Amino acid sequence: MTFDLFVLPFFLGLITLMVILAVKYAGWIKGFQPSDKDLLRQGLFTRKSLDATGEVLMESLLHRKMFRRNALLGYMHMSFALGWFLLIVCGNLESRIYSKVHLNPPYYPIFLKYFISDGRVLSHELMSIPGVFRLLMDIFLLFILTGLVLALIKRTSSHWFGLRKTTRHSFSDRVAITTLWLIFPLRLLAESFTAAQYHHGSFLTNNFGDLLNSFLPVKQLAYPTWWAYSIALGCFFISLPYSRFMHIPTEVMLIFFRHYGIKPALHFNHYSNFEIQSCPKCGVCIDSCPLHTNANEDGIPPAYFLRALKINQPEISSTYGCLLCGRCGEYCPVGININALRVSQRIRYAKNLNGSFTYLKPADSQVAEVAYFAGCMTHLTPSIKISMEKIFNTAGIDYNFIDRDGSVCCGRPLWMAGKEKQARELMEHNKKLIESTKCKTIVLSCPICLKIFREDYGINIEILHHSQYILRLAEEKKIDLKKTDVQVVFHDPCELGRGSGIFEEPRQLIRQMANLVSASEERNMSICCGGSLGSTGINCYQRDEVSMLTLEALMANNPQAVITACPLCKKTLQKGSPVEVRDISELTSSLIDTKKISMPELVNQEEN
Amino acid sequence: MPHFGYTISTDRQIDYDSNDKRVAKYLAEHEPSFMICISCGTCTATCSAGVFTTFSLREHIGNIKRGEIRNIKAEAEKCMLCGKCQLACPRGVNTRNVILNIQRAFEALGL
Amino acid sequence: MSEKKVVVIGGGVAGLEAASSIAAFGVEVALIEKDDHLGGHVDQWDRLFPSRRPAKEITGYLIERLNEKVTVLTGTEIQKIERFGKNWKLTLNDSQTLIADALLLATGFDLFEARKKEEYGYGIYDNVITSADLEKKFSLDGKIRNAQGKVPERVGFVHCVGSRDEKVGNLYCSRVCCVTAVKQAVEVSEMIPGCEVFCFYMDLRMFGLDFEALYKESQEKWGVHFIRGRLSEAFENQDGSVLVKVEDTLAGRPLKMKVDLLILMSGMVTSSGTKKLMDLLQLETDENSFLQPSDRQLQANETGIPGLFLAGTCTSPKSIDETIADSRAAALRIMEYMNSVGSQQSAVSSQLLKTNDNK
Amino acid sequence: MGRLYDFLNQDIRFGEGLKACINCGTCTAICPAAEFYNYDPRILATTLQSRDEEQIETLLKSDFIWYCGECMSCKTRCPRGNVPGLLISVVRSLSQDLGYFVESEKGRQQLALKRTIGEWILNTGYCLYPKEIELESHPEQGPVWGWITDNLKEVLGRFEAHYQEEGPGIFRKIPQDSLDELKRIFDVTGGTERFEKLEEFSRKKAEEMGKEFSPGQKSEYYLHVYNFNNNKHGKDEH
Amino acid sequence: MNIEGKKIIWKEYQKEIAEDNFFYVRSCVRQSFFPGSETTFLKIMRETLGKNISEHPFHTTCTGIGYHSDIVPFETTMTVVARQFALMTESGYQNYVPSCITSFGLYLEVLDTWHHFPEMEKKIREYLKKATGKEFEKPKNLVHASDVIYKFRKEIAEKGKYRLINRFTGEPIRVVEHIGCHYAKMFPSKGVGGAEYPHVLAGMIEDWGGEVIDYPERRHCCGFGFRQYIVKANRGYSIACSQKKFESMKPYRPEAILTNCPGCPFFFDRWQYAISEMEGVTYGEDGQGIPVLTYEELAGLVLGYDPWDLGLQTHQVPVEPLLNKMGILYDPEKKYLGKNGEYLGEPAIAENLKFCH
Repeated sequence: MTFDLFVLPFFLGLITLMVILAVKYAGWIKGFQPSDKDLLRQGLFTRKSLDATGEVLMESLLHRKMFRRNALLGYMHMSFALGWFLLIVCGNLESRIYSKVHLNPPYYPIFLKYFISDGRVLSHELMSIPGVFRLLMDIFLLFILTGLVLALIKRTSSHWFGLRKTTRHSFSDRVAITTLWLIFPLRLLAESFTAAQYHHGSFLTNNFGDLLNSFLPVKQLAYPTWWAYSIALGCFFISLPYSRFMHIPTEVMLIFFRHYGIKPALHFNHYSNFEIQSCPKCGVCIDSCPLHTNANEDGIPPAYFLRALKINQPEISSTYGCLLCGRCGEYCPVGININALRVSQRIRYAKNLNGSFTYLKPADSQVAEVAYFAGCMTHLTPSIKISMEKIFNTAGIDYNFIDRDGSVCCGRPLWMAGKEKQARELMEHNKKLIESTKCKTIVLSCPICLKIFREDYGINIEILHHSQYILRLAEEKKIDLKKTDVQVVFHDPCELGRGSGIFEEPRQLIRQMANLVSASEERNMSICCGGSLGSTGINCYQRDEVSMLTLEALMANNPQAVITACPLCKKTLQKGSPVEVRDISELTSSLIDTKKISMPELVNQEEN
Repeated sequence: MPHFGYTISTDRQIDYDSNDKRVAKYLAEHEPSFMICISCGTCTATCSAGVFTTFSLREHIGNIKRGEIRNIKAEAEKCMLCGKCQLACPRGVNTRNVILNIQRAFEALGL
Repeated sequence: MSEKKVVVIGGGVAGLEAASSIAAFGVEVALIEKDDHLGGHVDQWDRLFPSRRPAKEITGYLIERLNEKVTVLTGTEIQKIERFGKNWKLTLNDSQTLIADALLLATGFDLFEARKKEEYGYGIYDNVITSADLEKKFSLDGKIRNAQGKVPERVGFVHCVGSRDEKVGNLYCSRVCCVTAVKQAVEVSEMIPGCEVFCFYMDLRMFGLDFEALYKESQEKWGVHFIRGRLSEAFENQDGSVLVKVEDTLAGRPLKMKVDLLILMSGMVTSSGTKKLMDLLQLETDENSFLQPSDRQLQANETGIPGLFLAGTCTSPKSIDETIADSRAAALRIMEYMNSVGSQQSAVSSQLLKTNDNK
Repeated sequence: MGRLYDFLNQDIRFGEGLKACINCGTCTAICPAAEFYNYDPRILATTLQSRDEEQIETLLKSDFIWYCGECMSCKTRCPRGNVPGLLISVVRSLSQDLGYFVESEKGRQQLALKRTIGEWILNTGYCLYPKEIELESHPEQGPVWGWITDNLKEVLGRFEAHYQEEGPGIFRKIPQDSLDELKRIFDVTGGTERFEKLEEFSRKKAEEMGKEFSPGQKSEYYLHVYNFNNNKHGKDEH
Repeated sequence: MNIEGKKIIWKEYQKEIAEDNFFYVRSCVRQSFFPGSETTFLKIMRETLGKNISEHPFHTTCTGIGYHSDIVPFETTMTVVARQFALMTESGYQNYVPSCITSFGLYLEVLDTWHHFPEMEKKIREYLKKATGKEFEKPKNLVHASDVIYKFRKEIAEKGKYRLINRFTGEPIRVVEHIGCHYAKMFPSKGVGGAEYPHVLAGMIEDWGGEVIDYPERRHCCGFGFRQYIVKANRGYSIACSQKKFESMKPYRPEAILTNCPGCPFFFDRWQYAISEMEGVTYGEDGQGIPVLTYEELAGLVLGYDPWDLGLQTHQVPVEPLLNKMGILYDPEKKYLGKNGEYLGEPAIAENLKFCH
């Protein structure tokens, strides 16, 4: 016997799922920008696909990133993904033993235990091939069931999984998750009921079957349970594309696309769908977000934002509230480029908000080796300007302070506010100004400028942050620095660290001048100072709260001073910091001269 | 009618009762910190756009509160959103969002 | 020293605090008040800045603290004050006399008579009232209506009425009006949801610790508007509402608006009681016609006349806490004086005191 | 203290008009000129108070000082006893003495005032004279005025006037020696000098502007200053 | 509005007004535009009130308009004023009564200046001596002509034939009063009733049976502004000021405007015409204008003088509606007659300013 009516719900469900996915994906891919399509074509039959497969195994099945975050959470997700995967693979192999053919209808392996319960003789000894398979199948089933138990616990006490908060579910989510959770218990029951009669299961199903047999009419119950099992599967498949579980197939696609080098564009496009749909709503990001303080409230974190993006327009508040600090990106197991999506949404909102800088008169400046662009924020922290000039002069650099008399904004704030078009006006202005200096290197004090200079200005001149530049001067012995015995901690500015991948240079530089102690959250995990220009939606009190979180992390090893490399971070952290906050350039300039600097002088140096 | 050779001058007095306060209302709802401005002028003093134009956030906030919104839409477009004013403001007014919401107000009210 | 006696003139906050402070040293005190109730202006007020606590809390507390050493003479006027040896002889309206070793003037202030600012039309326009009138409305039933019985949709507060104004001869700042206006603005906003409240000010003098916070609350929580400009004139519209003209100095343009109720923040002026005693004792006043202490920093309670002391708002506008501190200081000075008197034989200089010829 | 400020300060009305301004805006709030012109008596007071020579010079050369109508409403109310209306008189005098008045459209009009009021005063003893008020230059006067001026002697005659005759009464002829006294007063008190300056500076300006300049009320320059308005003096003027 | 409050203020602002023996000085503007008024004033003073009032043929303009147009220096003006005082002194008078508010204000300013700066008075005396050989004494009593009428308003009412009562309805006639800015705004204590609630005209209206209309822009300047009217290019300001007042008084449906200043009645009269021409807007009943009167004209009407002897025919805004309401008998035929009864023709009737007998 190889067919029974009850397989239909599963079978139809499976087909529907396949069709829906095919249609969706095909449509999206069709809509890719030509350049992305090329990447896809070129990448398809190269090593990239292999690497992608590898990542799929590591992430989609083993959930490596999850494990790193929290073993229990990782195990839970793995048990479902890997367990079910193995169940399917093994099931197929096993089914061939009985069908004697290589190709079985897709439902055959799923309901194998029903179809082979026809009294045919089966070898019982474990050492036999069928025996091994039976054992394995029971193990895998158990493996999944343990995950299921954890999932149930997670609902009630998520903190065990390193999550303070967990996502809430939409309707389709609820349908999908309930059916998903029903699938494996039902399989257990169905197989056990059947095994109770034929003992063609293994340690789990056989024994559980006997147990049930002792007080239940297993003969009568078996058949309906197989129906239930099939229906559960069918429902799950049909609800999947409309539920969070859409992330399972989509993430796989995304991993491949990423390996082919496809990147999210500034404006929403069809590729964005893969990013948006890949979110499993695992909720890890919620904890990473320094702005998410209210567990009961949907807010800024990606899990909420992306869900809103799937079903409707997200609120202005969650779109513009975000600091764009990028910390959630570091947590995200799927590696969704959330900042890009957030900015795309802002662009959508800002499409009618104009800006006009026709009042800017084209500027040019004298020729020099190095062009120094302080930036708006630096102009509010004059001691950084002064320090930089001192450093340049001591090192005898031929430099030109091109925005000495006030800056034209670099454009990054407008860019982050979704006013990319207007930003370009300012960028053009500054670009001309810089090119007029014919410089070989541009030094920037503000990481916000740095980010947009490097990514979007499109000037092929070396662009350095002052922390990198000063380090170079030190290494080239153009300046010599005194080492003090001060304990300092380094605060990674978002745009410098996560934003531009500059973590080490400032640290190397600081180590030449002071003892660097670590913060409880640092490098790519560091928390935003709270001042970020990425957010316009939040008020000053919310910003203060973020600063407090950051300072808490920074104070972990009782430093005597906080060193940062961003005028905005400095100004923001100063407000609540128990110890002095200084920019790395100020530290340098205070230690650049030959006389030994003692603690008090260092700490008491005032901004003028 | 004889040719007079002059026309009756228009009143430049702020007529609060007949002015349009919808933009002010919109801002009070969408960016409440708009209300706590004390017109100290720090924002205007530090303004990047102010270096090149007569743009003054202090004045604009005041005028919006009085319903004097004739040139506000065009003025708001001069802002670079650089954020200096926000750091300088002694009252913690969310100045950048004030600007964005001025623009949104005009969009929303179709002015 | 128990037979020593101090007469305190004025039963307001200053007088009450001084009386109980002196009595606490076991000295007999006679507290003279022209009205028939104690507590002065504060007793007429509803709530106090910045905490908005009931005013009665203050006066109640002060009155309670008067012990048996204090004889309270309410409804009592002073007819005559003469020097009597080193002492003072007071003749009261019921022609009874008091002998005192020391005399403390705590005769307080009067509210500036708002009708003197004719252009604001107090006493002419039905919907122009003073801050004191508003407090009465508050304590009456808290229902704010204008003369036409309408719930005001817009209320205006005019700062510096009778203060900082040479047109009425008062060049000084009355200190407490700014924060009182903000307090009342908050209360009005609280009582009438949706009511637009405006303060017309020249400078906001939020000198107290919590005043700035109240100011911020008024803007942040209640949306009170502040227009920097001194009201130039008010006029009554046909519907009884008040048309005000002011320059929005921060916009640099004249502004006119209609308000349903206009509240004038009357400042402090020398009280009639103080003036009367100035005549009786021929005391000197400063250019603002407040009583002139020997030295506003170092001898703020002394007069240069042995046994004659000053406390509270008769020397300058003060807030309640300042008044209380000032009265305690005065009490201390009086005790010092009474301990040293006898040893100290300073003849009273005649140019300072002209009522001592009968000696 | 600078030169211009000293000049201003020599005028007794300056000290009367400017104690210390607290920028309260009481004056501006009831100033008719501030309602219809880009004018603000408060700014006048603070600018003078600043004692900034540059600012004061700009002021003296600007239209700003010519907007005031000298109704003196500001005097009634200022809490510091300042009188912007009086200050205007002082700065206008200086602007005319230094020839700055010709630098602004409104300032240049002083010539028209001298050629009308000024000359009427000296020639007739009246600061305005009915037969000089023509409908062409005063269209608002209306038909009745036209009727009056057509029959001036008869109409005025009805009110016991001695129109252009000896003796008291309406528009009597003021005797020549009274007019001579008036002229001498102008001579000794600087009135005549003021008139000459107005003429001289205006003549120079007319040359500069390439406009024909001659006595009376018909020359190109006169008609220009009397009639021209660039409509940039108030709120969104057409 | 609480009239009692005003009464308190009126009590505080009463000033000394001489009983008799006045030295009268004419106004340039009023002679031109309200030629009947000053004649009427003298007539009332002499005939009705039997006062001794003298005018001097040699007096000239005070140069006030020149001074406030800033073409005449302060010293010059003060000396001209001194000359007027000298004429008074020569004629043996001490009670100086100017017909013009600009002059009145100017005299007060001059006397005040001399009070604060005696050296300036000395200087001016020297100037006057040098220029004219004249010397002078300062007036003992300096009041405006309207103050005098105010002082005798009750007598005028008693002797009057007519009252400000609408004979059709029996209601008091609603009158708006407008005080010249320089009457009290510069020196509130020198004005009857002070600067904020002047009583000088209100008192006449009340005692002559009318109802005083108070309206938001009552204190607003008429818009003369000296150079602002005299120079054509500036008249937009002048007319705008008057228009503002008309718009503000309109809802109160005033039936007449009473003034004590030379310029103001002229502007209210002519600007009503100009506005009707420019914008087709009128402010009186059914398309007519609001009649504008000087206090002498009104006093004359109350006393029953012939409207045409008062010079009401010289108004651009017809006054007939008011005459009709007051029940004054007048002969339309005589309106346009000259000195010797000859017919002088009639002015064209304004297009938009309705005119009905």
